[in-house]
Amino acid sequence: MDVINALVVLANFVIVPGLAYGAQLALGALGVTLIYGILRFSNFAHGDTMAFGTAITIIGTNALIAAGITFGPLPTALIALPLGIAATCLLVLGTDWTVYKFYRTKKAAPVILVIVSMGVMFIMNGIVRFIIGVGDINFADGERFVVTARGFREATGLAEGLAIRTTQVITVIVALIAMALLFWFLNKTRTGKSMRAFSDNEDLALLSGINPDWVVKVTWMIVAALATTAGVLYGLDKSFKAFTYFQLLLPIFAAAIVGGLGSPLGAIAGGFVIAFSEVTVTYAWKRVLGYILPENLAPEALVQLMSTDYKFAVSFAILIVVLLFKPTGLFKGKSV
Amino acid sequence: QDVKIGVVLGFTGPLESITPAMAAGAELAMAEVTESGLLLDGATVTSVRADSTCIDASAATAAAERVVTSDGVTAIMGADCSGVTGAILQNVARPNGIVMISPSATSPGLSTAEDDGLFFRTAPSDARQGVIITNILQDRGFNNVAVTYTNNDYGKGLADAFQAEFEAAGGTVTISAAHEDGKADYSAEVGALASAGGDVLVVAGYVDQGGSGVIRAALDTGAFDTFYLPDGMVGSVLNDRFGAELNGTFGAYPGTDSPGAALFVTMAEGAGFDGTSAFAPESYDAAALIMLAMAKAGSSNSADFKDHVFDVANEPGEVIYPGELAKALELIAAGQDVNYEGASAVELIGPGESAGNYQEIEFKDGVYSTIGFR
Amino acid sequence: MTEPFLIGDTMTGGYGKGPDILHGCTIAVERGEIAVIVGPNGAGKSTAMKAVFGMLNVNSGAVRLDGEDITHLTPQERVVKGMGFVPQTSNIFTSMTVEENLEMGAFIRRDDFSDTMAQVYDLFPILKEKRHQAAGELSGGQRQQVAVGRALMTKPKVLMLDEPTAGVSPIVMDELFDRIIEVARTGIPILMVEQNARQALEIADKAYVLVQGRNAHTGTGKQLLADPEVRRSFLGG
Amino acid sequence: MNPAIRAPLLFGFVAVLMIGTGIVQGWNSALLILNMGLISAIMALGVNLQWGFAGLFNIGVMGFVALGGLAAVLISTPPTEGAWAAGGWNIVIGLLLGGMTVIGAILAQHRMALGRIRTLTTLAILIAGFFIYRAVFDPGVTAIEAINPSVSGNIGGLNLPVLLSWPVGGLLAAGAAWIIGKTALGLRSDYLAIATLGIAEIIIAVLKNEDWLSRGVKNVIGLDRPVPFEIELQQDPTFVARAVGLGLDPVTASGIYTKLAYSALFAVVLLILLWMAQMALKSPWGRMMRAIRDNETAARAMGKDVTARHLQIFILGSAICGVAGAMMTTLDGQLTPGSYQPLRFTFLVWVMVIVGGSGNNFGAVLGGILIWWLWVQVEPMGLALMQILSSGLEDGSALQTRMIDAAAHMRLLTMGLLMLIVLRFSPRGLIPER
Amino acid sequence: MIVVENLVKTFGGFRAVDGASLRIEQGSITGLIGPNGAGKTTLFNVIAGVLQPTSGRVTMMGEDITGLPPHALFHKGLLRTFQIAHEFSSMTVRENLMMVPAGQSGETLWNAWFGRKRIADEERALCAKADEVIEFLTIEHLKEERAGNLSGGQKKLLELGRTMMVDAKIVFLDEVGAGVNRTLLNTIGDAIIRLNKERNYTFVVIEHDMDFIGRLCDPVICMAEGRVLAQGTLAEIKANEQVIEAYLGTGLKNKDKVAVV
Ligand SMILES: Nc1ncnc2c1ncn2[C@@H]1O[C@H](COP(=O)(O)OP(=O)(O)OP(=O)(O)O)[C@@H](O)[C@H]1O
Ligand SMILES: Nc1ncnc2c1ncn2[C@@H]1O[C@H](COP(=O)(O)OP(=O)(O)OP(=O)(O)O)[C@@H](O)[C@H]1O
Ligand SMILES: CC(C)C[C@H](N)C(=O)O
Ligand SMILES: [Mg+2]
Ligand SMILES: [Mg+2]
Repeated sequence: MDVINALVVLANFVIVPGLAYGAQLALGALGVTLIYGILRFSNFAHGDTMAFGTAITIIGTNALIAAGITFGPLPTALIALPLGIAATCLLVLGTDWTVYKFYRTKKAAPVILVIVSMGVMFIMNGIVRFIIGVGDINFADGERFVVTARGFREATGLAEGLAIRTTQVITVIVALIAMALLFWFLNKTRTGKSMRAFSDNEDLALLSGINPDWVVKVTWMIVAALATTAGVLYGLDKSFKAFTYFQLLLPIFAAAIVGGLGSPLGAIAGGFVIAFSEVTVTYAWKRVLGYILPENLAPEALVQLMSTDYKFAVSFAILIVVLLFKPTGLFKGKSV
Repeated sequence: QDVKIGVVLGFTGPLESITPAMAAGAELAMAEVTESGLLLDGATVTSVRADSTCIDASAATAAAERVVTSDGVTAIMGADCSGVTGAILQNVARPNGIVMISPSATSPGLSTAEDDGLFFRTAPSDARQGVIITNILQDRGFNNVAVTYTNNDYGKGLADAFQAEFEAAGGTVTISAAHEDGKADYSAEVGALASAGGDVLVVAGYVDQGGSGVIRAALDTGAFDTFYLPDGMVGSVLNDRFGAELNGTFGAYPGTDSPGAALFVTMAEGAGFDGTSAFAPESYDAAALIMLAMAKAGSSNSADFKDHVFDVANEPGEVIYPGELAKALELIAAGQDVNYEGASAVELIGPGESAGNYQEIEFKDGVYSTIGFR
Repeated sequence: MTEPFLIGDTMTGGYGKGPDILHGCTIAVERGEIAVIVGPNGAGKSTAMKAVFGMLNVNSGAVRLDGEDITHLTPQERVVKGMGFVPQTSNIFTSMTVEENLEMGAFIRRDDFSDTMAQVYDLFPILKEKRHQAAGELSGGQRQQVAVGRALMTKPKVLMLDEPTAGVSPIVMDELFDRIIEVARTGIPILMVEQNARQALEIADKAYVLVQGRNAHTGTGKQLLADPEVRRSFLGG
Repeated sequence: MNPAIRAPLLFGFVAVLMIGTGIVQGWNSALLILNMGLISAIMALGVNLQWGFAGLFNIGVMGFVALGGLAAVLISTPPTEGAWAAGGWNIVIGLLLGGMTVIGAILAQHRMALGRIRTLTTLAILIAGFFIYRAVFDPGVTAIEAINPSVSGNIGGLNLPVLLSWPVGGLLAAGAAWIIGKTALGLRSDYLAIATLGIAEIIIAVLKNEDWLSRGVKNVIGLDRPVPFEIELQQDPTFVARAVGLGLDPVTASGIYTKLAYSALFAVVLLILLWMAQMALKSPWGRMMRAIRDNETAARAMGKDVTARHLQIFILGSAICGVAGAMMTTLDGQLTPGSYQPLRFTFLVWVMVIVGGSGNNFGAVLGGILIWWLWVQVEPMGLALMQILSSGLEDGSALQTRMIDAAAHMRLLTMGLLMLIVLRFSPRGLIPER
Repeated sequence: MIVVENLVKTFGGFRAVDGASLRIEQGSITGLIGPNGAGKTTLFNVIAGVLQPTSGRVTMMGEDITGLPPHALFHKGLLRTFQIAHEFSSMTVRENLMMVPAGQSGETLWNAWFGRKRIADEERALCAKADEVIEFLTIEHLKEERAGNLSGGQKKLLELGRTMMVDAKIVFLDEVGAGVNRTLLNTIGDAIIRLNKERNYTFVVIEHDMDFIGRLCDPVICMAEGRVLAQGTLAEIKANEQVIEAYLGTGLKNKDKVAVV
């Protein structure tokens, strides 16, 4: 019984949150990695793209709810998601047309595109705040939990509870599906392969009759879909706030890079690496050990390797160690 | 004559969601005074907003310098975060001899900063709050608590002050873990907090920032269900965001049973912002103090009125509440003393900071309400 | 005389805003023929090929394909018109597998191209062995084979090759030339730049010597091979 | 445009901007912007050295800048009374033990034959070392942090002139860069970038959480200055007399005086560094660096020790950022670890380098000053933009209020817009490399 | 001069060099031929320190140089060119050459700041030398051109030119001839012979042009599938059945289809 309790504690505070957070990062990282893989730059505006898509979805959700349409136990936002994706598509395609295209045709160095994307980030930052403001917005409705901590305790009679949120489940599933689809798309379909060809050698792609404009458009549309989905799922699980979405950028980049830039599989792996290194290394084992060890050995202290103050430091340290052994990420990423 | 007052707050950055109400509070007071036409023979008061960014000391300094030298403000209402407040004080206010009243910088370190008598705050130092929290917890019989704080001078200062006080009073702090604001996920912090255990979780953070994130995660995982909420955590958004989930949670934030706070809320409603938003009342008071001191000195020059801030804020004199600035100006014009209470029961002590009256709140039926004063 | 199938007619032009590299240079190829361009390094051979393919601006002159003026089409539109090109450098997708490189060659084809692929593998057996390897990991000569194979996959109406035999071993070179002859004889004109000039001129129906962006000599392959001046200056004696 | 006239013209333009700011917004404002601009220019110079010269993608600038700031505290503040006695030695010895543990582990890795024994020994050294280190180190920390925590609670500094902290800040950053370079410089492009970013975050985490060192997030304020305080000047009768003689109000004059003194100090440092960078770039050393940037494999085959050169330039560039960091903390008069944000201290510096023109020292300097000017001035510009845009709207309409409310956020939007415009018209930066 | 013993280099499971053993005699011009993918370039890369061998040993004049980094080998007098040209694309042709010599005093920062007189003198000499090489390569008009803008063949020339900037002991040439005009290639051949005779350089030359090999090389080594297949004079090699089958072939089969004029 105690062992089960220990496992439940671990699941509740480490495994479930880690999985969910990892999947959230992974979804964001998929978008980043795709842009890097095909268009060959690190897109700093990704966090704000996510915020934009989410903002539009929130507006749609509010309209739906006002009209009395809901999605049963699932969050209404999922119905409004296509609207958000469509709007984000327009936004990123417009950005590409007005901004990025110029540098692409000029064959500007990747770092210029990175800086340009920072400019775009600043602008999107303003737009998002203009549309929806700066406050914290909670737009999750429907059934919040699949299992609540209390419900679990009552059902199992254990001392410890286990909570699983609906959004956590959805996020993990969506992330895995998105990764599989993207992997299949890039490696098996004609359009996908032409996208990889384009990213490899643009001139030669042209000579093979690949339409570069089309490749770029498809890339952005997929990115828009991924970014919006990621943003909405994250917002449903936690809450929406423009500033936080901007802050999400760093862990997302870390995930994409540690997994190997350009690799969908890597994005997923990277997301989980970052998430679990944040959650596990600073975990205090007191409670778990308290169940496992005999009474007299149960620890007084927290049994914590590092205080949570260092949670980012530790996750970055792990990232660096991974890179030292795998210099282009877990799944052999690209580098420009 | 046109008197200009700088409103230097973090309109962008981590506090961007509470600063609009703070600025609105300050500007409400200015509008009130302008309308009365009683300051310095009918002077108008205009606000000049500048962005402190809350975190970028250099940008904050440049912005403050600009409002002083370019816009010609004669006093500053701000800044918000203790870090930039210190920088502006040293690099702009002191060199230019400009009075600065911060509504929200609560770091204990600012009490001893050199200020040439130019710096005041309508918020209490966090050293005081540590005592209040200890008292409230122990009165309710909690002796075993966990603490999480936002990792800045406010959070850390408050957490340290509280822990020292609480332990001296015989309580146990099982863990004191920092959380960073604006981050994506707080599972790690909640994991550690849950493992350490405790009857109550003291959340020394911001309601619009990581503080809420930690509460959300703690509630969802069932790690804690009772929280103590210090000043930065009390805000009406809690009602919408958590509602009944927080029933039983309690806390305290600056305020008195003086009718000022309630008055202010109604006034704010009329002006179209939320008067209960954190530090909005303090902002109104900071601006009001500046203008009353000007009236008292008969000059909008900082060098002249800096010595009158204490006079108008404290006894003796007729008590002044929000919305009564015209009355106060009349009294001052008539040569009488005023004792500005304002929206947050201002009472300046020692180095020019609020004495720290707190109102205790508790959640019941999904909303919090004031249950007493300390 | 009727118009050749593909002709770059008195082309003048250069890279970007730089000076002109080509000065009134003409190259053309008839159906079923092999045309070879030779010349010193930096003469503008590759530049002429790129000009024909629309990869740089031609300030004056025209490019016509089957009588149609295509001077202003993008390279990609020329591909759709049936032109295939193997550039001299960076002519493979290094991060993609050999097979994917070949598939990309067939990108504009909607029909089943497995038989073409089988032919390419027949021609270059080593590629079949390495078909799941990233092309960037191949040896220099193997890469060259991939590049040519990619162009063959297009089933083009006209094929342009920039030094297809650079770095390939003698045996592969012979096979490649054999194959080029076969392809040409099926009616597909082939325009090719070669530094292995003697072997190339032997199979050329028409040959151009370019010097400093201008046509210096033109004739059949045999004629140029027989010209002592050409031999000495351009074919290494 | 001819680069020979382009650069002077652009610098002239920046001068006009500064003078314009002085006339419109007051000289104090203009000088304040100029001073931070000079510091930014130095940071940009450091980054340009790494990226423009050697192609090293370092986005850990923030960490080195922060280390410079730490130097300012450790050099200039007075030692905390009783801190050394209470726990200073524990900390020093603890740190030494920690360092020895790491060295021991590295030695074990190098000296022993590959195999399970090696792994076990290394692990044993690390684990034992960690506990010994904690056992010595922690009591020291506790003791020091207990000393009057609300105003000090840290070890304090050496009470030396703050100017000394500028070179020391450089050294501190160089030391960190050496360690980082030794471990991470093998990584390519964005992988190196994220590693350096990570290390910067680690440095900041240490600064934020090791209260004994520099009070952590509780900040150190009121640092010493290399120039007189304005108040002192205002109270100095000769100064006041002179100011009045010049027709200036003494308060304004004192501000201008101190700021000019800072400007002079910063300009000297900038000019020295610029001269050094310029000489280096134009020498065979610079040629070698460009060759390495262009093609490492070939440079290796041509006998150039790429690894050593990378390390060298990484250290140099980081040291320059460290110097700039110390200068900035000196100017601010305080160290606030919470204010070190990647956006501000890393990415903004990168924007400076790229907009200025990477690979070109003058470009970096120009970018540094210009972008900083923008960063400060976009705030009023954003507000103006919103006012202009909304002026056509009906007064008091919902959209208009919305726009004015959002004006603060137009600061970043304006910044982005201006950046994009600049990069549209000179995609390789304002003063491109050749 | 160089002895390679049982060298193996694997990529994943693939053995690109599979136990090759060979000797390169001091003062010789050794030809290295073999089918595409035989492992010639890989062998070069291992000897030159670009790749680490999986197993085996390389010695140079008795000294073990296995796995030394390229820059260290350069200082021992071992130079190489690249099959796929590795020019410094954003630098001018002249700079490409001037950066080659080792031990330039201007390559230390200290001198860059405080030894500028000395640098100027050295630079002048270097510049003259580079111009000589450029003239030899017949690309005078491109001195100031960015190397990235050169034609394919010109880049190969530049590769060769770099080896002429210093006094090497042994030079590995990886298909310098591919893409180079045959007339110029003859001149290059002459230069190689001259360097070999006058300065006693040892050369190892990978080439697929048998005329070129025939004119220059003795002995010739033929590799196949990562191993040495045959060794001897070119005549001997040409007569080797295995070599013909794997490498030389028997000429065009479609000769008859070529139009006769
Ligand atoms: N990085 C690599 N990964 C996997 N296989 C490789 C790699 N590099 C080379 N190979 C393989 O090793 C073999 C030998 O390659 P190498 O480049 O040495 O051939 P080579 O003899 O120089 O041929 P060529 O005459 O075509 O230049 C080839 O089959 C090639 O596919
Ligand atoms: N991208 C470019 N930009 C500017 N100039 C170029 C560029 N590419 C080539 N050139 C110049 O154009 C001239 C002709 O080059 P081109 O590549 O056409 O020569 P080529 O005849 O193909 O020579 P090779 O036989 O060496 O391949 C050369 O002098 C070269 O320097
Ligand atoms: C606005 C406030 C929440 C600021 C906080 N009290 C501080 O001192 O930083
Ligand atoms: Mg060519
Ligand atoms: Mg080879």
